[in-house]
Amino acid sequence: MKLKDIIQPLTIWKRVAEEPWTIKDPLTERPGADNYRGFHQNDFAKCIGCGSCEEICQNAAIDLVPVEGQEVKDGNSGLRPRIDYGRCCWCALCVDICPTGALTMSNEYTWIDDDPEVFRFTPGADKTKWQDDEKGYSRSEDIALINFDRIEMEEKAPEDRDKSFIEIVKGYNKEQAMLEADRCLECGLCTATCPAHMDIPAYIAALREDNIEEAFRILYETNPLPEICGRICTHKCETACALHNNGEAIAIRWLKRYIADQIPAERYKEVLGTEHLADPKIGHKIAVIGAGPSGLSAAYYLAILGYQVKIFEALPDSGGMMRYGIPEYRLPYDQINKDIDYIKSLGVEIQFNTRIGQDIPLEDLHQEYSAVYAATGLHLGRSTRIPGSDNSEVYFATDLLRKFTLGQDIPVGKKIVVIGGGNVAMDITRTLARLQNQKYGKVDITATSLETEDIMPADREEIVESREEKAIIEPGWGPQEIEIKDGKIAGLHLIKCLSVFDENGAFNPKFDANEKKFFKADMVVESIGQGMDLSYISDELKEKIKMGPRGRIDVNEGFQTSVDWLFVGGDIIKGPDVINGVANGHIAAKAIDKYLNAQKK
Amino acid sequence: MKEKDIKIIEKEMKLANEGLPEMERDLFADDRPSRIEPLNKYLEQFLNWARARSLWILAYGTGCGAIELRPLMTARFDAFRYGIAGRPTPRQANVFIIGGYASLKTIKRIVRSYEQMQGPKYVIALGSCTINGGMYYDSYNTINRIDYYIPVDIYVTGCMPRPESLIAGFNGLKKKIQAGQCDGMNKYADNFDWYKANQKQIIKDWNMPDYNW
Amino acid sequence: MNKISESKYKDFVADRSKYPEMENGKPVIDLDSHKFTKIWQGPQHPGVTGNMSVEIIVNGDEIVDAKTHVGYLHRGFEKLMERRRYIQCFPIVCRICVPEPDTNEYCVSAAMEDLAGIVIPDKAAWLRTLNLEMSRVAGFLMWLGGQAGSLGMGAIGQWTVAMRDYWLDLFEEMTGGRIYHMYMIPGGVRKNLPLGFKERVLQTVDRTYKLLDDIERVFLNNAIAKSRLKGLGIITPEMVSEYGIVGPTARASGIADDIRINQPYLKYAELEMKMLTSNIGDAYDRTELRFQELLQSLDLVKQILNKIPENGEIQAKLPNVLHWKIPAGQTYIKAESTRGEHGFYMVSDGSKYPRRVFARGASYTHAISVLEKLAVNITISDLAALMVSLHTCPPEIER
Amino acid sequence: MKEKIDRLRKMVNVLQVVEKHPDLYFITLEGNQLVMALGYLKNTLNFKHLAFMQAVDYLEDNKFMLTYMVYNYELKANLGVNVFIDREESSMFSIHRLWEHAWQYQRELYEMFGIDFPGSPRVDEPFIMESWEEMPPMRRDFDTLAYSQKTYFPRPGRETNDPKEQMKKAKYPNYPDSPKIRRDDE
Repeated sequence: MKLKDIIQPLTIWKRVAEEPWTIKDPLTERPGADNYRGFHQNDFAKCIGCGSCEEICQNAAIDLVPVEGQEVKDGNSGLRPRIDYGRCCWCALCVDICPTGALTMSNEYTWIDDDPEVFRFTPGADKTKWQDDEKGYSRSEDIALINFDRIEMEEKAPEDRDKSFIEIVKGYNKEQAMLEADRCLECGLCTATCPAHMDIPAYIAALREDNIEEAFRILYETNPLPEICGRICTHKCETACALHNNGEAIAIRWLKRYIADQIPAERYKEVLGTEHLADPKIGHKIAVIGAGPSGLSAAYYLAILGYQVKIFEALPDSGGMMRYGIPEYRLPYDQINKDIDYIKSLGVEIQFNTRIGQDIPLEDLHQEYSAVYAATGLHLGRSTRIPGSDNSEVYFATDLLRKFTLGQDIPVGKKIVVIGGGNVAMDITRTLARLQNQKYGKVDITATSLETEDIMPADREEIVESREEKAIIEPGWGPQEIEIKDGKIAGLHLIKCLSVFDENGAFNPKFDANEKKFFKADMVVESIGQGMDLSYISDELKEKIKMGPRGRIDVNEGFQTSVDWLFVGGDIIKGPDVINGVANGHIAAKAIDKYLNAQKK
Repeated sequence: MKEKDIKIIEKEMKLANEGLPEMERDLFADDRPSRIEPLNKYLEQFLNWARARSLWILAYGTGCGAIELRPLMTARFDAFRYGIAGRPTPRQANVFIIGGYASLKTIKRIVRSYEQMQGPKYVIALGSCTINGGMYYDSYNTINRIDYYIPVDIYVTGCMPRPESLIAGFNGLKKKIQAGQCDGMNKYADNFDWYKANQKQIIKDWNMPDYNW
Repeated sequence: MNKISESKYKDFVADRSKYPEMENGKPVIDLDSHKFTKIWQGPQHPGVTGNMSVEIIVNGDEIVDAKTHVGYLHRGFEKLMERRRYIQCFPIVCRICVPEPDTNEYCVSAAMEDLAGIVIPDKAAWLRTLNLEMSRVAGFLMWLGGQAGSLGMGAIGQWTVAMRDYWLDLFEEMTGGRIYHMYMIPGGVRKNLPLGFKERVLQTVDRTYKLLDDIERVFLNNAIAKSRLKGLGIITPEMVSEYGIVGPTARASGIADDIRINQPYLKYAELEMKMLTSNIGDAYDRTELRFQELLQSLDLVKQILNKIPENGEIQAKLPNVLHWKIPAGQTYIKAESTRGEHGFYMVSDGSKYPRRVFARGASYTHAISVLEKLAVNITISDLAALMVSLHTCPPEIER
Repeated sequence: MKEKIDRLRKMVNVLQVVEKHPDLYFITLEGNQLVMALGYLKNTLNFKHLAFMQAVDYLEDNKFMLTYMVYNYELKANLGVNVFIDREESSMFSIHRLWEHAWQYQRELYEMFGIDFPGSPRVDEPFIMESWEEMPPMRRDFDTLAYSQKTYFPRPGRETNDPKEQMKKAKYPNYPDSPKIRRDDE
């Protein structure tokens, strides 16, 4: 032992007068750090109740509970996370994964109580003193546990596609589809928004597990036209996607297409387990009018229920608007055939070139068939009725598209104006642009709509692609007059449209007459919506059928009219779009089944 | 009441100490815990005032929570100034801090240490694990709720609760003591059989006396 | 022990080989002879490092046999991880070692990245290195207080634990958590450094230097510490590999094995550091070596702060973590914690959940085999000092 | 490293070699040659440090995989040695004579997996668990959540809702399920 070792420790006495380290009042002096992971906060304005927080919580601390005042809306389940502080470990994974950024943490950290039951609360709904604290943990922009960016879809370059009608979208390859499917959070918010309530998370999950056949079966549970819907569906589901709030929604439509593309037509029956169905055995025969999406959907579900179904179609081929309204570059005919051929292979008969009402009276069908499902669609063009619209060079978009598909010659002007901002308007614009390209080697077509670009009803990509194909889109103008010179069209006069809908959301456009525009043109196409043609229903029958507002037929939940054997659905009731038609067909098929079963008893 | 009946009742009131081998049974008492009844009102108030000012905690770090006891008891937070001190043995302590999860092996020691503490005694439970299992809710070796085995007076949330939370917990306990509402110990005496049954349900080899005062 | 009395250690070792009688290399202990008493030290005992217990048999105050009992903190992490998704494993592992959680976080995240083939961005690697080194500082400070406290020098414990608290403040700022940081998420880290963080770390480093300067005088050069720690629990170089001893405990016996230098991970290859070893291997040597390592860690923190790039990604792109699958494989990731080699062995089977995760705590053997051997022939009062000098951390033993 | 494994090959039958990293190899050996191989690795090839030994339960193959992680101070490299043993009558040769601390791992494996190591000191003493009566908990067929819920009184009052089901209840409760495909025998 050295003396130094005894003396040296004593030198510490020099610190005796230093300021103590002790915190005077720890309860008030020490707020948590700026990004401290304290107690939870939830911003109800952002929260959509997707349940990702519940899903990622490794302690099973989060429950989703309904909260008063939070309604169920499209893309919002109305449920809110309820956190059990008897489980939570403050890891903030729930905050990191929250797709909307609603869930955050304050830097408050003190909560004592003598009752263990109170440590369970719904941030945002239950009053807490930290709900509005600004400091605390929130998801850093630099990290992401989920991927907000969609896998880009490859398309043909504009210069490769603007002359022909080959399909533009290439479709995902396996790797891309897997990556896209991987982004799904499996919250299931999309299912409610889809008119057909397809089980989207389930088929995406099956795809992710590389189980294409299972995914395909899930598709057919609610939608017998996956190839078609996988291409041209209006994909309302994608607007409800949880990722849509902060990034790009899952490409649900393209994934559906990918799944359907993977199964070759000859394997359909094997995969779906319907090999035995070719010969229906249940006695009832059912007639379906119109081989469009709704008719086909109803026919499919009736067929797998074992009914003998016959479809009557006025046109020479099946598909309705899908074939005669949508150009081939969006929906190739072989894909339509793939879906429809499968339905036919289940024993569904289609009689073409037969117009009910003209060739066979509707009442006659009832003699032979136990029930009739009429899904005749909207095929009549609607006119703007502005001066000059009665000119022979003014056409309806639907007529042109139908004629073009039928192989007839359609007029192609050198300078064309299309009136309308919906998908049909884009379809005719791009079809005519291609024909102009083929005929004259250049494009000169303008599409104009009342709605400004942000509220144009057409799909965003349609507008973008039209522009890529050198068509001019001029949104926000109201057509006034088609100028006619010497019986020929000279052009279209327009005025600025200020708003389309009034405060109540009703169609009531307002214009600014001072701001004018004039498009030179030698051909005008009107595409401002379609009307239904109910002339096949005889007057006698019409009296029996209860009609609803605006000339629509009144139907019950199961699309049954007041004439009990007649079911009506599709675009003439709801829509217009394919997926609503499919949904209607599905519901009607089940309703017909129920109706016939009830009759039996 | 006949003398015989009294004897039977007395016998029923005795604990069997079944976990102990025959020769050791005599070494341990077989009395049940008894309630501590408040004394005369003013005296009790004074006692509560005094009790609230000398919280001596048992230095038994039963789980992660022990890690924050060290900062609490050292220079930075210096809990000694609030009358909080650590004691090495249960006999000298009157506050038991359950530091989070309690494993099967620990809960046995917790019960025994708790029973050895002199009344009036208080329990502070830290963290999620004591409330509903916390992150070990699915573990085969940790209990989910401490209040099934010993009575708890104050819960402090957090994982881990910071020393500041702990100080807040102590303040809450003090208030409760001063108001004379800390009756965890009496609860234990009143529901002794229930607690014992819960304890024995998970502690399979009960090789200790039933009550260990 | 016979060997020791003739070797270079003989100056330090008291001859305590009288009891008990040995028979075939095993002590003859007859409890009924009343020569021996069995005592449990722990789990409820201020002198044990955490919640463990040592069952000792004493003769007088000399320990003749010791058995370590663990399991008081067993939560079954490995089982729990088998039913948690990969991302969900990362917040729970830090609970495996409470004083120094970051090593666990790093190992489990790195194991996932290794199996999934993810390379973390440069800046994330730097931030992880900083976090690990800071946690080593905090861990050493905690240990230093414990070592002094085990000799009855409570004041030093007061200083170091309070100083550690200043480091915890830094962690809180950096990661959002005080004790459990949950910072090293698979793929990178969760947050960038806050503004002005570097300066605050440097201030704390300086403050720590000042404190360590005091402690060196008060504790390391203290006659009491020297006389009690010297010769206590000597670990010979042969014992190191026989008993799986790692870290500073092994280095104090002259085994030059530091994972940061020998198998550098993260950014340690870019830092200047030298292997610290010593050659006697008693408790005092270990204490001094750890003290030097603490100084070295402070120096590393300063180096890292100078080298962290200003900009850059902090997280590599992960697949959607809700259904993250890792291809089948196995890996072993290790890191140098304050106690030594801390490793995670992870086996994946291509599903969403790990097949098996095993956490190799550095003190797994220190607290059991080694302690049981070294505790023999020392006095009860030295047992606590010995335990702390082996730097045992019970939660990482039983997990 | 390769050279060392080649030397090992001369001694024992090496079934598989995986290079995970230049300083981390995994080899698979036959169970009955394990002790010899480990002895050779330790004494001749200088893999002196046993970092750990552990088991992995492959329930579906009815096998346990034992992993011995050894480390060479000179090479600065780890070598993982895997052997597969039968799960039903799981037993393995003890290596407590090779490393003084190996008995700890063997005792843990005996308790947590039920793998026996005959001859290993204190192998059947309880290690971590106390009064454990169920099957060894680390076996994959032991359901820890079910056991916890059965035994430890989880606090009642928790209930959760699935967003998808909630929206169905609120928005389209009557939407038909997909019709079942008619079978011939119906």
